Amino acid sequence: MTETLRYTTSEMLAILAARQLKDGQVVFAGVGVPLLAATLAQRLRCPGLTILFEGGVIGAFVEPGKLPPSTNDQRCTKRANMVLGSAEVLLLLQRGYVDVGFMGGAQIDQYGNLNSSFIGDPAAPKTRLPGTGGGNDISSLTNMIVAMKHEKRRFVEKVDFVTSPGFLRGRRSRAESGLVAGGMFRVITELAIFGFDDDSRRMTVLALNPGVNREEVQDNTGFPLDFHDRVAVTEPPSNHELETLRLLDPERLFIA
Amino acid sequence: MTETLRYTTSEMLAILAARQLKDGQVVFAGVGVPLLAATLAQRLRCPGLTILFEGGVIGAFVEPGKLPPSTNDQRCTKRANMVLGSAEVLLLLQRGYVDVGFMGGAQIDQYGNLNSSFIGDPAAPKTRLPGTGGGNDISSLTNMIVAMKHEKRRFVEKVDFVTSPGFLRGRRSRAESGLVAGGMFRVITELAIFGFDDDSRRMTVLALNPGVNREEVQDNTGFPLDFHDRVAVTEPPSNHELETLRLLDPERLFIA
Amino acid sequence: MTGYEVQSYARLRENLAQRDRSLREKVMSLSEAASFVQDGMTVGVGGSTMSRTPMAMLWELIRQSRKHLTVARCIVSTDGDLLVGSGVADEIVTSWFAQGILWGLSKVMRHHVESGEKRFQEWSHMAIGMRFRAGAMGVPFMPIRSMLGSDVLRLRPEAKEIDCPFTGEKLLLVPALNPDVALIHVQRCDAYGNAQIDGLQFMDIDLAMAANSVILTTERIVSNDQVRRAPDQTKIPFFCVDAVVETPYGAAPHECYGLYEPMMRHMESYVARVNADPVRGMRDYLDRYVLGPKSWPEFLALIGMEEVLEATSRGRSIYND
Amino acid sequence: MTGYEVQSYARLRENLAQRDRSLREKVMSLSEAASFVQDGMTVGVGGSTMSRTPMAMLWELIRQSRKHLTVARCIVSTDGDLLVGSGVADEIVTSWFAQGILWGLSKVMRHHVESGEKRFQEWSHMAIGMRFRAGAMGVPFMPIRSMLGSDVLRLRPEAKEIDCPFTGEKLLLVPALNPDVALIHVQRCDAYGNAQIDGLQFMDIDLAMAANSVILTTERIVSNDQVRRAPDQTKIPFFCVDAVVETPYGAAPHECYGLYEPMMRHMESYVARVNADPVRGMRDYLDRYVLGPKSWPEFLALIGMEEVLEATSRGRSIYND
Repeated sequence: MTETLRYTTSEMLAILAARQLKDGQVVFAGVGVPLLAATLAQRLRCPGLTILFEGGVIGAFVEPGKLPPSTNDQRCTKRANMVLGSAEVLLLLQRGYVDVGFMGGAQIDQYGNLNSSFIGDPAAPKTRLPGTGGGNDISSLTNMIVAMKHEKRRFVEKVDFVTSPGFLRGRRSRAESGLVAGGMFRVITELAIFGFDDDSRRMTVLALNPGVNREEVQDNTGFPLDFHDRVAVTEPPSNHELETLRLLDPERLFIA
Repeated sequence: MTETLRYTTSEMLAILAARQLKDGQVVFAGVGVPLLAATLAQRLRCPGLTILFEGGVIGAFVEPGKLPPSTNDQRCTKRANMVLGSAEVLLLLQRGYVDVGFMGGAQIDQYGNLNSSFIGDPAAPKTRLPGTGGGNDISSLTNMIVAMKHEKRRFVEKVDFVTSPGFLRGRRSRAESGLVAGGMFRVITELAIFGFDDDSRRMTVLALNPGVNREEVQDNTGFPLDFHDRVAVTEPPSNHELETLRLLDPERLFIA
Repeated sequence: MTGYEVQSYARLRENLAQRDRSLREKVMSLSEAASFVQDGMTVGVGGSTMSRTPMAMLWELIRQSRKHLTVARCIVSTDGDLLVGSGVADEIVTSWFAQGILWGLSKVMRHHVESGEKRFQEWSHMAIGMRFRAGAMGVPFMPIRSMLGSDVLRLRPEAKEIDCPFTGEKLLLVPALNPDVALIHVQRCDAYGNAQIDGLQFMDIDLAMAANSVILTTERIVSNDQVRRAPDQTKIPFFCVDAVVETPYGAAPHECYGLYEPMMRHMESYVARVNADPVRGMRDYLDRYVLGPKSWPEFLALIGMEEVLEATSRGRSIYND
Repeated sequence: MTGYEVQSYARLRENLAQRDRSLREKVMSLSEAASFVQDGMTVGVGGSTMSRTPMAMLWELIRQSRKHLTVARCIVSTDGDLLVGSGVADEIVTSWFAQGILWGLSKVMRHHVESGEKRFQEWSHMAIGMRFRAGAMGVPFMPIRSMLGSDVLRLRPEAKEIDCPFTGEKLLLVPALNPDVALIHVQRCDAYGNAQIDGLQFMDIDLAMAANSVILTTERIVSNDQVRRAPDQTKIPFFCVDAVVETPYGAAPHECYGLYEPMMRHMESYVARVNADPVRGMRDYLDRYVLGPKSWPEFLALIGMEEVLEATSRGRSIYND
């Protein structure tokens, strides 16, 4: 590998996630890798992409080197198209204006359910986590892309607590519970890209990252993985992708 | 009578209505006599009175000679404390921020129900009237003062159509229908001032206007009136009241 | 008559998923924008009474002789007259329908509604607002505490009384209203449709979010750069707007906050004409003022430069102190 | 724990009828305003995360050692730490409770909540907003389409699932939240309490309308005359405000839109201190920064002039372009 093609896990996640977005989409993004990925997509291929923040921002304009540290502070509003109440921006998800919700994850299971509330028994938790924030609303109301580190303890058969619903217990259980729109679309890790089977709704390997084999993915996953009929191998980050990304975060706040 | 003490019916209604308001109240007012009366009360005795308009105005400041022609045009907002959505200003009634609703009336019955929708059978009306506007919301959600001309055809036993609920069929029928707050408080005409009996909820004469006797009121009313145990006689408009009122409407748009 | 049914969530989502919500310019002419409104649709109209009425858009719909529209607006004045009198609308969904406080009863409304030929569907003012709000929020209903016990409710089987599952109190659930198209006039917006509204908002924000498409007419088009300098002044976001039409004096002869007040001499001559004869009077008015002019500026010229300037100086005076 | 029960409409109306809603001046000191907050009350807190947190008011409540409060806020950061760590609050009703994205998990929250000594009542972010909105609208609930099927809902029996009477769809009804008191920090208001809020509004308008009383802290008090010149910029009307306290830098060390960004060095030293030892570290912090200073300006002096000025220049920079 040449110097320019070395990259960090975060850079890899941001670049692969960016490739999942389409021009013209409205994306509800968390800070960090999700925001970087959405902004990267905007710069590379999707000039008509719109980014929403939970704090109450529509069409934020992220300036290189001035990434907002959270979705609820004033930096998120710089050069935005609209600033509105935080209930209002979440209601846009419910009304249906948002195409993709994009966030990180702490613990995920085979049906794409996310846990950010409790490690262990909720009644007597080993760890009380920060909770859902807007995560439950986003994952209940639109199509989700999650970018997260791939560790066995994070990829479990059943999450300790369903904070943000994926496909719940699989099959039609999500729709039957009243969640008629949205669902987990893609999970992106440093090892692979995952989708969810249209019937079983179980996590399925769609593509392996360069230099990663099936065993490696399975060994780092706490449940038996399905593999797509034709598992692709993802193109590594290009020079152009890496350079554009690094321009956005010169201090390497989120891509280190 | 001296020159200064001659007055029109509208002047009489405005002045008697103004006397019904208390300092510090929040009053939801229609244009015309209601607005004049509320503004007059503000000038004479109630500096802390707040006037709301249906168009979306809080704490309007009415300048003498610049009375707004309707509650939905920009003149209503001149020097107001707040301008907000029209649903929002109506929701203030529902939340309970408003003490008094104040409007005119076309047809009223013995229980203080108002009709501004249909003359005759709603299925095949003799006249289709303009409808409720905010009238139904105001009369459903707060205490009402109505100022109107006293004619037999306007004071009927049962209105053709209950557009704005008074006490419906009397007794507890208003509360039982789900309207737990508010109700008709006073009706003011050129002949008398009416309240509503605490039990029967029928219209009751509280006070006769100067020079008016019981027969005259009854003769102009389409149902048998109750009279309070001690029917008072209203003080005629004072010089000060008339002068202040006439300053507010120098072109006599509403007091003619 | 979509105005009657609550649309299923799946259908609402599907409609929205189909819309192009990308950041794109969408400036077009009145006649192009009119193509978003098709016969039989339910149309939500912004503003209220004589304020920020999207009059130029309604004028264009009459010129293109749309038919069988159901039109919903919180309070309707002479705009309602024109819609039923011209034959464009079959039904008006509103809380109040007259020619304006100053003139009272509309002979045009009476003629068409009392004959049963047109319908006037009456809700309370707040109920109309809550129907738009439910539509804007993507839920099938809003709970309210008015209309209960009245005959207004008796004529509205579309609403449902319930006992509150939390308090046992009686409540009314009013059904979401998601118009096929919303017509809204604003003081300014950019080419993408980010709109700023000065002064009275009425129900326009909920209406814009509720509708399945939105046509903005605007007094002027400003740069997106200007919008981004004060993002907390944007009231309607670009992605719920499908067409932007720059139409100065687009609410005439009604008012537009801070720019012009109603053109009263024109309004008075209109009222005198149609109340004298709601059919021939209306036909004459439409021939002369709607079908006659070749363009909106020509219609304004018929109102007359002097009256337009007077209305403008009254309108701007709100900012004089 | 009022936060749990939906208040009856009769009770809500009664509470409001008792309040003095007249146009009157209500400027007072932090300590006077604190008297509106009594032990055991449910308190709604404005702003979100590290933005427009009414920190000076919370600081005063800790100094006056209020007890057994239930505190509701859309997203809670170090303000939540201080409320549970100081013993002022028994329960936090929120959607997210950490020290801020940059620092993640709060050791203070973990220590007090995992031991069962304090409670963290979790709702989705939108659900918190709809609970305030229902309270603001004077209705017992709002319908929403999130939380369904999740364990977040399983732990919230206060919410009720229904089948929609219009569409048959599953919906969740979240109960109105009408706090006894709301604490809100704004950029400016007049002596009557007419408040203007720049930039991010969060849920403050609904919170103000929902609460049974409202304490405003404000960066500055402007004349009512200035408010009346731009009435469409008023976000909270005077009659739902009970106290106005002029408190420059009243959100420090958090940010106030357009005026100052978070004071990060102070935040980082706080986080290091309490995460090293959530009990002794918190006690030390409170002794030095909350109980120690004689006044709010003295607390600001402890943050340090240099950091305050830096935060100010970053805060104002939002308007530099």
